[in-house]
Amino acid sequence: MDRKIYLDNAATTPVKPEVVEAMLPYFTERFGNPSSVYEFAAQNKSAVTAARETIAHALGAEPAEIYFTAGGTESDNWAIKETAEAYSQKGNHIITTKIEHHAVLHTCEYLEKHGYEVTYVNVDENGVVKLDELKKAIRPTTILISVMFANNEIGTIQPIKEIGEIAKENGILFHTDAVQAFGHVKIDVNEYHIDLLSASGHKINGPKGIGFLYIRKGLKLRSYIHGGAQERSRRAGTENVPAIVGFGKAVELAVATMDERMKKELELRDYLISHILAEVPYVRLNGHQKERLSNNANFSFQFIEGESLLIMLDMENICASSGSACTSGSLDPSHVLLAIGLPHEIAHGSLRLTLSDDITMDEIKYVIVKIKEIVEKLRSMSPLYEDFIKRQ
Amino acid sequence: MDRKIYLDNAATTPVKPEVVEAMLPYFTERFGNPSSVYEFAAQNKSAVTAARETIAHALGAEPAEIYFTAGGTESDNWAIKETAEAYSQKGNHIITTKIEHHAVLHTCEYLEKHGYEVTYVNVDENGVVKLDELKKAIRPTTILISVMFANNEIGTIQPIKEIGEIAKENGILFHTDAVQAFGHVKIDVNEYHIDLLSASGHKINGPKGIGFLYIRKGLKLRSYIHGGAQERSRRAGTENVPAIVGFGKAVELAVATMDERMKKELELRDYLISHILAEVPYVRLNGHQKERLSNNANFSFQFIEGESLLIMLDMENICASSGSACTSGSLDPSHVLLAIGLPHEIAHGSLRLTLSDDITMDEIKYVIVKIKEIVEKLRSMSPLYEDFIKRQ
Amino acid sequence: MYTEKVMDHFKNPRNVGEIENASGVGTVGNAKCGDIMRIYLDIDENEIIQDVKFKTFGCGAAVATSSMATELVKGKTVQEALAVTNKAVMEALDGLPPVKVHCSLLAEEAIHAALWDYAEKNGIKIDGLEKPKNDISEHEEEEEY
Ligand SMILES: Cc1ncc(COP(=O)(O)O)c(C=O)c1O
Ligand SMILES: Cc1ncc(COP(=O)(O)O)c(C=O)c1O
Ligand code: FES
Ligand code: FES
Repeated sequence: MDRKIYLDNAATTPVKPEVVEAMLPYFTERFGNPSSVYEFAAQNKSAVTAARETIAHALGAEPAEIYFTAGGTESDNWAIKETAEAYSQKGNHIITTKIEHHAVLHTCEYLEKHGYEVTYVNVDENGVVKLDELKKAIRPTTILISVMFANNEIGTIQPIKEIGEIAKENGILFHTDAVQAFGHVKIDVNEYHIDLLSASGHKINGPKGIGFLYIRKGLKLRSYIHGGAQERSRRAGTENVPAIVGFGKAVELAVATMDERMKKELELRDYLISHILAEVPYVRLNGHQKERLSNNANFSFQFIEGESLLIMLDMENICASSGSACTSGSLDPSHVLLAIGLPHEIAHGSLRLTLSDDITMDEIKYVIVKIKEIVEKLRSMSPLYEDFIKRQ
Repeated sequence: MDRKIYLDNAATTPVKPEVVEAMLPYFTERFGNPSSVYEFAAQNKSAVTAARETIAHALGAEPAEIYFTAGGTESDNWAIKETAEAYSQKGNHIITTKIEHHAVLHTCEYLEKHGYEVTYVNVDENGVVKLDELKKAIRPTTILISVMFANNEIGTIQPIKEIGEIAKENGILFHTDAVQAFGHVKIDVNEYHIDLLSASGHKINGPKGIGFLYIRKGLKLRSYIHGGAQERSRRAGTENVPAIVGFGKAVELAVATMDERMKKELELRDYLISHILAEVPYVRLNGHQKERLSNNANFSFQFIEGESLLIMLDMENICASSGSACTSGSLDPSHVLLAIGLPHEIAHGSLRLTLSDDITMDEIKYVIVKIKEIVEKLRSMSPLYEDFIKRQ
Repeated sequence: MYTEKVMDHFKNPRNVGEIENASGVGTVGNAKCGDIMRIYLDIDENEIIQDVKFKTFGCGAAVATSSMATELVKGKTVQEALAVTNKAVMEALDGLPPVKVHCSLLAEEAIHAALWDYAEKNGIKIDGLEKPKNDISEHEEEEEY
């Protein structure tokens, strides 16, 4: 294949040309600070308002409940740390899961060093949070439940509505890291009883460096980034107008194409999954079979190691990942794969392929062929495989 | 004038076409997550490295001491809050000034609610921090001195080298908010004994939503935004590659043109100042006459109110500001103008004109004429002017 | 930020100026934003406002609301003028941004202050008119989330 086959859309996505188009005037011409008095810049306020409305609409929220941030990570930090701070009178206990993104996990660990208590609920072998365990974890001092909408590695979609109901019945705030789900799955913050929701632009063909936090009206949490009076005095810093406009455009497109996109992705994904499972021995699919993102496939190939696999795929023009991109600095196997019960050596041989509707069936077929070849080659080099074969 | 005369470059600046050019490929083609294994995205790492080097070079710093953030505000929050946290064993006292940007002031106020003590040192009538007061404020528990390099409203440049020396002699860390100075004034972090420095892209014809914090090697402070392992595990969140590349380009251009730009701006600014002071009665220049940013002029016109003045200037195609843009949601007169000793009603009639080298002398002459006309008109409507004239 | 009507009244404020020997003069301010408004009324023996002028040290909204308020009371009786509320002024201007609502209170209060001055000078009592405050800022409340 001449064309690069990009199968790492969970890490980041290309900005759509229409989105770049929408952003461009805001760099050089409509560059003004929207807080200014003069008309030329004040107009930018309406561009920001329009983006906010598009986003609010996509969530069944009100525009005044959307606060722009610099990305999903900042939104997660804000939601969790400032809920902890604002509701510390009520209690110091937070419930989350073992498979959250590091933006949530490391934030919770930070809070643990500062007098908070955190319960990390287990997930089952499909990566679905154990609701009975979650319920049992609730204490009178529990102030927040934070469960991601869909997992970035294995794609499992959580029973968000049920969790929202549990939170609501117990008078506990509910945050969901929807960075992987927003724009890919239909979300209604009221139906799902979501109080706080994080999302990020670059996961849905929007720009990097922009995200938002949905904060339900009436919640007491205050600023995380202190300074000027932007975002109704709740998030300081000169508004990133081009990125906000681009984010709005990306959401508009994502919403408009969602059904069609999901249909196409599902077809490709299911073909990929069924063929890999059928044609490659000693492989397993990670994540839930049905309750998973339409673009996510995650396999563990026994006896081989992920990074080698990735490099060989790259040599065939296929971009994929093993675990989440931002942890690839680390040597530890993915905490998500360990949480669904994989032993270390199997977790190490994992491959995440995250599709887009830009991919063709021919490309998927090519990918299947290449994976088979590469897995075979790596196994022929693997002492683990040798031992296994000898034990047969 | 047909052309809009943009005199609010301290609020934000247009992105230079060369900068947009440099960013563009990173939206749609080179969009990959730099933490990925595959070549196509790993290349982005070198683009980020190059920008980091350009910036480090401009400060006399090492690339590993530059950490990208989402802007000046985040950098200020990070520097101050995490120094407070990291050095809380040593003490709980911070020294800053009365004329800092809200990103510093509100951060300090936040810390005051959390057990820290903050001394807000006074400035003199020119807006220069009182060094004797600063020295006297030092306690054994002082862990940080935070003084802005140049003020965003009145343009006064602080005696940063002296302050750095005071900090060093006393074993106290020194942070400077250089958002207004970086790219406009020569800065050397070693010569000035700066330990932490905040800057922002959009003040120097770079993109919005990107900034950095310089952290001197060896300092203990940790992450403010927790999550993935980006920025050597000190600042989480997918790298905003296009903005980082754009920031790098903007710094490159700012450094290359600095001398010439300052020369041109000085000429325009000094013409503007001398003519306004000579031709308009009951006016004063705010900020230091010499130790000020080359592009800043700030006047107070007695008996008139700033917003009306701004709207009338806007009607003549002149974009200016009164106080800092991000506080224009507030009704209070600028804390900076109050700190240099202006009474409320005079602080209210202030006008900030911040030039660029894009402005011509003809435009400056036009601006002077218009200011004279408008001030006259507003005074004819002012009950305060009426009273003043009657009292004569 | 402002509506076309506000901008129109700001660009071409009606009734700017002073009235010599006015029947009533009222000056009010908002200590919080520092703005000041003064209204002059010329009231004839039938209690009809023959002429009205204003001066304002204030923001765009303050100038526009003073201008509109003078329009609304001109030619009216004292009682009719008393009924001109800040809401009426805002509506006549097609609305104001939330942070600028207080500026329209300034106009209402300045008219009341001028009427009070008129009543005091003439030793009469105007039904429904209370002694105006010099500083209207205590009306205001914090923004809620
Ligand atoms: C589930 C999840 N949460 C949070 C993040 C962080 O988002 P960002 O990199 O935009 O800060 C990511 C992606 O990196 C993610 O997949
Ligand atoms: C001195 C100073 N510090 C901090 C900031 C905040 O920077 P940013 O808006 O990029 O977050 C600004 C500008 O708004 C500033 O002028
Ligand atoms: S042998 Fe290379 S990461 Fe362990
Ligand atoms: S801001 Fe005070 S009168 Fe408008």
